[in-house]
Amino acid sequence: MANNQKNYDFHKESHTEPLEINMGPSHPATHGTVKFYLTLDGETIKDIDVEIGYLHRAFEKECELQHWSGIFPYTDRLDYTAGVLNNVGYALAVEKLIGIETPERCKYIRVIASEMGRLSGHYTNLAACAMELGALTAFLYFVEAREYLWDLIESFCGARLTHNYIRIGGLTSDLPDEFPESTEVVFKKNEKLYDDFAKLLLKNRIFLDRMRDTGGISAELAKEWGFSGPCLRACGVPFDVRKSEPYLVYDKLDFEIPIGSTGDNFDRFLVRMDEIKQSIRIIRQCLKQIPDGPINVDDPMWRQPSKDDINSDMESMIFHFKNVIEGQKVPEGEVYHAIEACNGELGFYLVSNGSGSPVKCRVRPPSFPMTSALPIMVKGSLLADLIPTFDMINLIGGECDR
Amino acid sequence: MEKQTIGKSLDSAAGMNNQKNIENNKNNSSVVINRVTDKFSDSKLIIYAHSLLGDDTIVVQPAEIINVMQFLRYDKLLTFDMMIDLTVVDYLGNQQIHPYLSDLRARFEVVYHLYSIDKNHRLRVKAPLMEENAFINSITGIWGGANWFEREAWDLYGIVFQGHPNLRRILLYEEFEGHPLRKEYSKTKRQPLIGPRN
Amino acid sequence: MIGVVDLIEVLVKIGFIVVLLVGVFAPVLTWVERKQSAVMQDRIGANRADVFGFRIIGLLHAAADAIKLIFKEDFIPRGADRTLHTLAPIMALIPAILAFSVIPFGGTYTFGDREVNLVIANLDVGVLFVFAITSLATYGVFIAGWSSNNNWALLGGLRASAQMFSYEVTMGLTIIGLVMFYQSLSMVEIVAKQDIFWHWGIIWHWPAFILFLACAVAENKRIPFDAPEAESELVAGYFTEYSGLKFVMFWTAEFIEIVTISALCVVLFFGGHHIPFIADAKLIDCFSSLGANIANLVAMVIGVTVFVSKLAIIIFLQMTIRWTMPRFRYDQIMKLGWKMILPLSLIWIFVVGLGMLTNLIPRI
Amino acid sequence: MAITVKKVDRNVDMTLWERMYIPEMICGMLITWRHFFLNFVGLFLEEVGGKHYRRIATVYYPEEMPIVPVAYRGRPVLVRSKNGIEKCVACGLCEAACPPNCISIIGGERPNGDRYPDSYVLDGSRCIFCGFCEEVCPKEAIVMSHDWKNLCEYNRSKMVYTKKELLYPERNLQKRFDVLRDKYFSAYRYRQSPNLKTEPKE
Repeated sequence: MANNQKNYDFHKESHTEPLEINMGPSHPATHGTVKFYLTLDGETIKDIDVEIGYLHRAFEKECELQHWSGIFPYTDRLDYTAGVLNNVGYALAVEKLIGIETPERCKYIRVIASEMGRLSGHYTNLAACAMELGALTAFLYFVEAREYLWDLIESFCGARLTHNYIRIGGLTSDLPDEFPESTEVVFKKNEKLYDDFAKLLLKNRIFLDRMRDTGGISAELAKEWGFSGPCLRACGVPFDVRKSEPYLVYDKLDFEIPIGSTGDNFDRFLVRMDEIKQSIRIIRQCLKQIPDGPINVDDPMWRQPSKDDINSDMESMIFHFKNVIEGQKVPEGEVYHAIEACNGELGFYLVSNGSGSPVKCRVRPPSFPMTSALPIMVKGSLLADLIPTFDMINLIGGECDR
Repeated sequence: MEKQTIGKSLDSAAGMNNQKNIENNKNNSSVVINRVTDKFSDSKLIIYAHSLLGDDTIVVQPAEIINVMQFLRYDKLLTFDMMIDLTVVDYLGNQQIHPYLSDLRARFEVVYHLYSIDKNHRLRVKAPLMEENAFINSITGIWGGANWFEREAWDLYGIVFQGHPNLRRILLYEEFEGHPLRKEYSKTKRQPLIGPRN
Repeated sequence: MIGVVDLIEVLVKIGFIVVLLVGVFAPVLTWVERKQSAVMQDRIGANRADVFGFRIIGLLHAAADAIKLIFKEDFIPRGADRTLHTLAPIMALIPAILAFSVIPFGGTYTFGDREVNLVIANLDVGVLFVFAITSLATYGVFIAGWSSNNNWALLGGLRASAQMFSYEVTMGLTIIGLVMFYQSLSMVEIVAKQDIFWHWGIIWHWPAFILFLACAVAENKRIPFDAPEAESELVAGYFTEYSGLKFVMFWTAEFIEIVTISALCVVLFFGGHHIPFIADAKLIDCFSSLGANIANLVAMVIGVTVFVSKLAIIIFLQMTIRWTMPRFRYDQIMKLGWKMILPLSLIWIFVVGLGMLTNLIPRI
Repeated sequence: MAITVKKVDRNVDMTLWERMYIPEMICGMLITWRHFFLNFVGLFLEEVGGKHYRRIATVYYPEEMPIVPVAYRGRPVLVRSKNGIEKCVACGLCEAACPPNCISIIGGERPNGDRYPDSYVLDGSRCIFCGFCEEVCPKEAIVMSHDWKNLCEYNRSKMVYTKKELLYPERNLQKRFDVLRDKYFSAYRYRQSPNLKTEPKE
């Protein structure tokens, strides 16, 4: 009796076959456009095939046909929850290729703008995760916080989402005069909403049971699969590009990197929650230390001449025409520069042949390798665990499919 | 740079910049490159190495990519445990950027960016490929993360990665003809319309 | 042959309940859900629908929704079983309304020689009847999931039936402590015995109240027990393929069930129509100056308003839970139901039994 | 600089207080009720008192318009100077700089020799409001107005703006010009001259 009990194959006998479902590109949980082809055994996921590419807009092909300075509106649309972060990444890569250095004030403003982009990215991601788990009020508290932040960004960029604020060699415009005061007002409101959000969720047993020990990954596997950003820090690996390779003025600012211990969804959630605090802290320090002075590099080749110069002398007028029509002549060579975006390391690999437009403008998308590792994290767990895991990887269609 | 320098022609300014980088390559090439070059010094595996603009780069024979990568991954001093990025560059008509491209008659170049978390240094490994035999061994065995990057390189550039678990298109639909990021694929090219799949 | 007057009396009561439930409460609850959640989430909420310029802070949205959904196309997907697809919402709606027939929404008042008892069916197995009827709703939900030929709906239907089935068991058990306390299954008697504030169910049975509320919310598939219709996991659960009038039926069934659950809580735990420290008799004779009949009438009106206001408070509580809590995972719901609430309710029955033996708990 | 690392507390061993669901639910409800009653009082006071009592973040859209900051990039418009003619000299720089190529100009010459755009077509359905045209224009002839209301039409051909729809009187754009001249394109944005503040701002 005992041995035939052992080789009794339940599935073969009870003729159950797995249920194949297309969790298709327009499913409410895939709030980016991505499709999961799931084979379910009851509710547990036996196999999952992730299919991306629904938001592929041929970013690289477009960049190869565009001038160096014309690419900025395209970089806004990469990680569209934090537009200005991608601008900063691209601008730093091009400046590294050219070999120019922007003045001190411009570096501080770029740090402020990119930290605000990170805040907006984290607000969006954490709000979406709360909504996917049913806590709609918590979702709206963070969307409201993001709303105030976007009004702030709009006051110096001019647009809420497509910021297009950074240029090669500097910025489009300086910060408005009453910017520090309005920032303080917004941060006070956001901190209150942050506490409400944290009180609603972080001690709540239902939320803890849903997020803890689901979608975990070990540190070695995370490194092997190219994880970076909050998901890698949640595994306990303190890798943050702002700390390991300080760019702009991050070495003058003191801030901490939150790291988790087990690498499951709850750690990723907490790491992002704490990074919001750190970003606010960084922006406050920057607003205190920001020096006065010019915001563009003084090298006439690499920045927009001012209207006074154009009207006053002939040379800069000719130079301006040549730059706009043929594009700025970036010297020959190749460069790779990485910055810390919301989801991880956002790298730009540029190859130039000295003409006005790039030979290759490659974006290293942080969420691309993490989505490829989704089957490892989710296979064998329940269908309901796929939702928080997919949220915490924070796949942004624009950045992953380019 | 006072104002009168604008008068000088633009190309010289670009040329001057490049000149400055090539000299500094001779004297203080970085620790990583020294370690790699003296490991593979016997076989002429390393074609070229430079650290222009601060990025350490080595160019290797495409046939030997596997054991170079294995060495880089499992060597005690280098420990490149993260494969940050894998991409392909199409140098059709731009061979003059890198000297070795023209004498190898190479058109494509598969570019790997590696990073080591504990040692905090980066390396760019490049493998030039000729147009007719555009294939290279897949490194999914060493880093699992390379799986999707290689599928994307196949999808957009048409580089075959031998030994890849399931090399199929990732960003474009299966019935897409051609590889869009190649230089000869013009922007205004249209695809044949396909009916609904099922 | 029942007398004509009795027939009219019962019809008036049924009319009152149906109008109160389907006509007033269900639409108002849709507005309450929108407006309350809006103000809770720092936004404005429904305020657009207006008739001749009167907005009444968005109340007309309920009417607008109803009319819109009635005129929407009633879509039956290809490959769906037509008859079952249309039958399912009816089977989900009817039990919710029927359960209200046993609930006394007022006391017994004498008009002239007639004795009027404000309950439609004065069954002496009222509590049993309610649980029997609400378990019928499971069929409606399951058939809806199975018959709409959609994977998500099937998963939703499976989850819903498993959840409703397992929470009926626990809901019944949580009430047994109360029934032992009042020694009767008839709703009218339970309410009659709660005329003194200290004999209210909540005073002696507040743990049972918490367990009962949890089971009731699970029975009604509202957040946090939202797995069957979790929009993030199963698109819309069992009513994915429903639109138009059939969707309205499912929606009203859900809201009516909220009202039924609140009514059950009010009747079993919060003393039905009684005002805390004023017994019915005292209420009637303090209006006796207006004459016997009118005093009874006034007392009846006050009784019903007290009942409805208690109902509103409990509904408001349920709505707040709806907007504060995240959602359980499906297997956690099952674990909670069978491994936590069931043992707790059994222990509670034992405690009540012990209490009554050593008459720590007074015998009424 | 040493990497200052902060361990995230995972609140692993939940106190009995948290292991039961009810206490957390109650304190969660307290938060949502606080928001509810504060907003409810705010709405009531707003009916009685005035708008500044409002705590709610959203706006009654058609009746109240959201206030738009000065730097806002709305619809690009051609500036019509005080004497009624446009400032644009049809140099074609905006046409070259526009990423989605939605501007097309045909230049012409007036009898007294100065150039003017014979036809200036801006395809509103392709415009991404990036502000490049405003940046590169040497004559400050095209500027991003604060115009964002009812820009969309039912068919695309209506969204193609010709010169007639694009011309905008200069006096309405004065605020935008002040910001442009001060924050965007003034010379002291990049010259390392010591006395920055005293740099003459034309």
